This record gives sequence, structure tokens and C-alpha cells, in this order.
Amino acid sequence: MRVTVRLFARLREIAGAETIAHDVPDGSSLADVWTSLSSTWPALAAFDRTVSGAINAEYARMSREVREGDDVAFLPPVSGG
Amino acid sequence: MRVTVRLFARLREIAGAETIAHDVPDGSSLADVWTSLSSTWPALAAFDRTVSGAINAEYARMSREVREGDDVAFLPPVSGG
Amino acid sequence: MAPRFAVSQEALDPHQVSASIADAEGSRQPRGAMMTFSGVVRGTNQRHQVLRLEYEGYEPMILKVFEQIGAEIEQAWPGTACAMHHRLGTLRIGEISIVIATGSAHRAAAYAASRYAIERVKQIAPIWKHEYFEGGDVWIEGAVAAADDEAAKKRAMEAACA
Amino acid sequence: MAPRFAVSQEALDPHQVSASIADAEGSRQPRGAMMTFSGVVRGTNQRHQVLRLEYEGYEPMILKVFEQIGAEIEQAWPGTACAMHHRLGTLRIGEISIVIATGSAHRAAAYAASRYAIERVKQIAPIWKHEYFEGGDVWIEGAVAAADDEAAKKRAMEAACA
Repeated sequence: MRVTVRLFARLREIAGAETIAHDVPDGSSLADVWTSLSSTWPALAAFDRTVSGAINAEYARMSREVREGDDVAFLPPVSGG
Repeated sequence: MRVTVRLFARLREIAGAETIAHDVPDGSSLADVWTSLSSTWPALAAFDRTVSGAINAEYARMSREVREGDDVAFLPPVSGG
Repeated sequence: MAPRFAVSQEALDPHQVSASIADAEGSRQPRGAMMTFSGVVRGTNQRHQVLRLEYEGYEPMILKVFEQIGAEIEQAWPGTACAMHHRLGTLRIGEISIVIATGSAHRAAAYAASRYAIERVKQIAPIWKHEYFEGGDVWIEGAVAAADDEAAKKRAMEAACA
Repeated sequence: MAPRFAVSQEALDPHQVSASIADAEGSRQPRGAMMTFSGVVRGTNQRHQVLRLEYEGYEPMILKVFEQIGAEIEQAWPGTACAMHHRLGTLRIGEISIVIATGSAHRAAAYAASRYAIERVKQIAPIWKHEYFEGGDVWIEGAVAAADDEAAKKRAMEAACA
């Protein structure tokens, strides 16, 4: 199935793209999507412990399953304000 | 000697004046001035425990001596803000 | 530019108060955290329907007290500036009675100083509020004022959570 | 009237943010205490001479997070409103990156809610600051974000001294 992946800040720079159409096996979790991205862009692994995930613009645990067509986002540590 | 006395809020209303030229004996303290005013306007005595004094627009203890020409003020409990 | 400390019979402008301390003294370095507190006349107080407030004040002494509070803030939070404007006269519901602006490199000091300032104003500024409501009026009597009351300063510091 | 929660590429106006919550919902009753916090870009950060900041954000998620923070505030301090506008894009020294306005019947809640709001924004708003200084640039990486992290909420509440 296909999800849309959004990357921000350093993650976006590492991947060289802010939005990626990404194919993952059915039943994949957010963590699985992240691991799959890391295999394409190994530098992402530096964020394994600090990345946060979101599905359809809401925070979601990395164990959450993604669904076809989901808008998935990975967020490095935030620094707004 | 003569001092100028300023009264505010309820004190002003009781005395019916905001500024009073007041004669007091040499060596009078702020407390003495207050007592002297209270003898003219007995209703001021309700503020004996809560009145604050100022000399020349600065807070002063009631024991402070006043001097000829001083600008003396008596302040009921404040409620700014 | 507006003065840092002022008393006015006219409507207060929070932006002007804040602008008076936007840059650190003697530099063009902006402060990183700016706070503005505005006290606004409410239409109800306990059970009363308030019609208007009349604020009376001892103007030259208010300015001295504001300067003192500003100095206390500079001592407690070095580099943190404070500006205060208080309205006097007749105020209608919704009008601003006081604006306190604080500015600091860091937000913790800006917040604490702002809260400290309003507590100190309520403790020692020679200002009196006369409330007119439907069916009567009352002088609000708040704090017994004393400039050098260390217990009062301590209470203000505690309210500021500093 | 400006929306309570917004993201903008344009200069922020503290007055507009504050005006969006000046009256209690569904009434013409003004709030008695209004606070405005503005975060301003400083020219120096540690030893760097900052040239500019570039803020990047995930806009629809920022708005949801702002709504969540507003709901947390309403729950912790009933009747206390919060409005937040965040700037994105290129910011020069002295420009405002965020405005948080809070309003309540009483000042204690307005102060606490304002401080809580900025702490929560720094914890969970999906916004990233890219600092450009003389000789280089750096992404500022702050908090590891999680919307339902109770320990983070508790820290924000403690910073708010509530």
C-alpha cells in the first residue's frame, strides 16, 4: 500500500524531499515506515531515538499501524516559539 | 509651622478638601499631624490603623518628623491596578 | 517614544508601553521575551453590575513608586526592564486601567517580573478605585501601603513564583 | 477579527492576537486580565552573531496542536482563553516569532496559562528553527515531541507555577 510521507527540517534535508509517496507492506506500523526510509537514507538513523510520528496531522505512537492513503509525518525534535 | 496636607479617596471626602494648609507645633511627627487632623474630622479615626503617610511624595513612617513647608500626604489603603 | 512610567487620563495603548522598553538600554539589541499585562474594567464585581470606575491617584508619588518597582525588578532580574502606565479618572467597562510591559532576554524573567510588578502596584501605588454600581458606590480599600515592607515584597516575589 | 490560532508568513501583530479573545465567549463581558507574550528574534545566541532565522512548520498540525493547548488551558483554568499566532519563513533580528495572548477574569490564571502555553508550544508544536549566523547555520533541535506525554505537561504546569 502507499502512504504519503512528510519530512521536516533536518529529515527533509537528508532525504532531499519534503513529501514522498512511499510503498510499504500492509500492516506496517509508523516504526516500520521509518525503518524503511532509513534503509534508503541511512543518515536518518541518527534520529531513531528522537523522531516523533504523526498520522494525518496528529501525533501517533510509532507502534500505530498506518493505512492506505495515510498522510504520515516524521518530526525531528521541535524548536518553535 | 505650616505644612501642606494632601488627603485622598475616603480621607479627602471626610475632610471635604484635597489640600489643606495646616499649622502644627515644631517637632511634630506625621502621627502628630494625623492626630491633629482627626481632632478636626473625627471620622478620620476609622483609618488610624490603616493610614499610610508620605512626605514630599515618598513614603515615610508615621514617627518621622515633619518640617516647615513639607508636602505631607495621608493615604488610605490603596487599590490601584 | 512613550515614557516608561506614566499616569494618564487618556486611553492606554499597550503597544506604546511595550515599545518603550523594546530594545535593551544603550543598544539596538532586541529583548527576546516581551510581556504585556493589561488590567481591564469588568462589568460585574461579585454581585454588582458595575457602571464605571473612578480612579484617583497621587501622581508625582505614583511615578516615584513605579520607578522604585522598576529598580526592584532590575535588582531581582538583572537586564529585565519594566514599563508601567496607569489610567486615572473615569473608566468604563472594557477600558484598560493599567498596562505593565516587561522585557528580558529570557521568558522566565519576563513573566516573573511582570507578575511581581502588578503585585507591587497593588501593594504600594498611591491609587484608589471608586466603584459605581447600580444602586450605590464604594471605595475599594486594598492594601495598607508601605514602601519598605519586606514581607510585602516577599509576597510579591512568591506570587511571581521566583 | 483575527483567528485565535494561526500560522503566518507575515509580521505578527500582538494587538490582533489579543483582540481575538478580548471578550468572554458569547458575551460582551470583557476579561479582567489580558496577557500578551511575544517571542522576539535576538541578535546574539551564545557566541553567534545571528543573521536571520528560518522557521519551518507543519501547518495543519500546528493548528491542531494549538487547539489542543487551548483545550488543556480551558480545562486547567476554566474560563481562561488563549490565542496563538506563530510566524514561519524568514525572520530578521527584532521580528516577532510567536504571540501568545491569554485572558481571564483573574490575573493569576492569565499569567499561568500564558506561561503554560509557551512551554507547551516549545514541547509539541511541529515547528523547527534554522539559525543562520556569521560563518554557518544550525538546526535548533529542542524537545522530543509527544502530544500525550504527561511528564511534559507536568513540567509545563510547574513552569507556570500552577
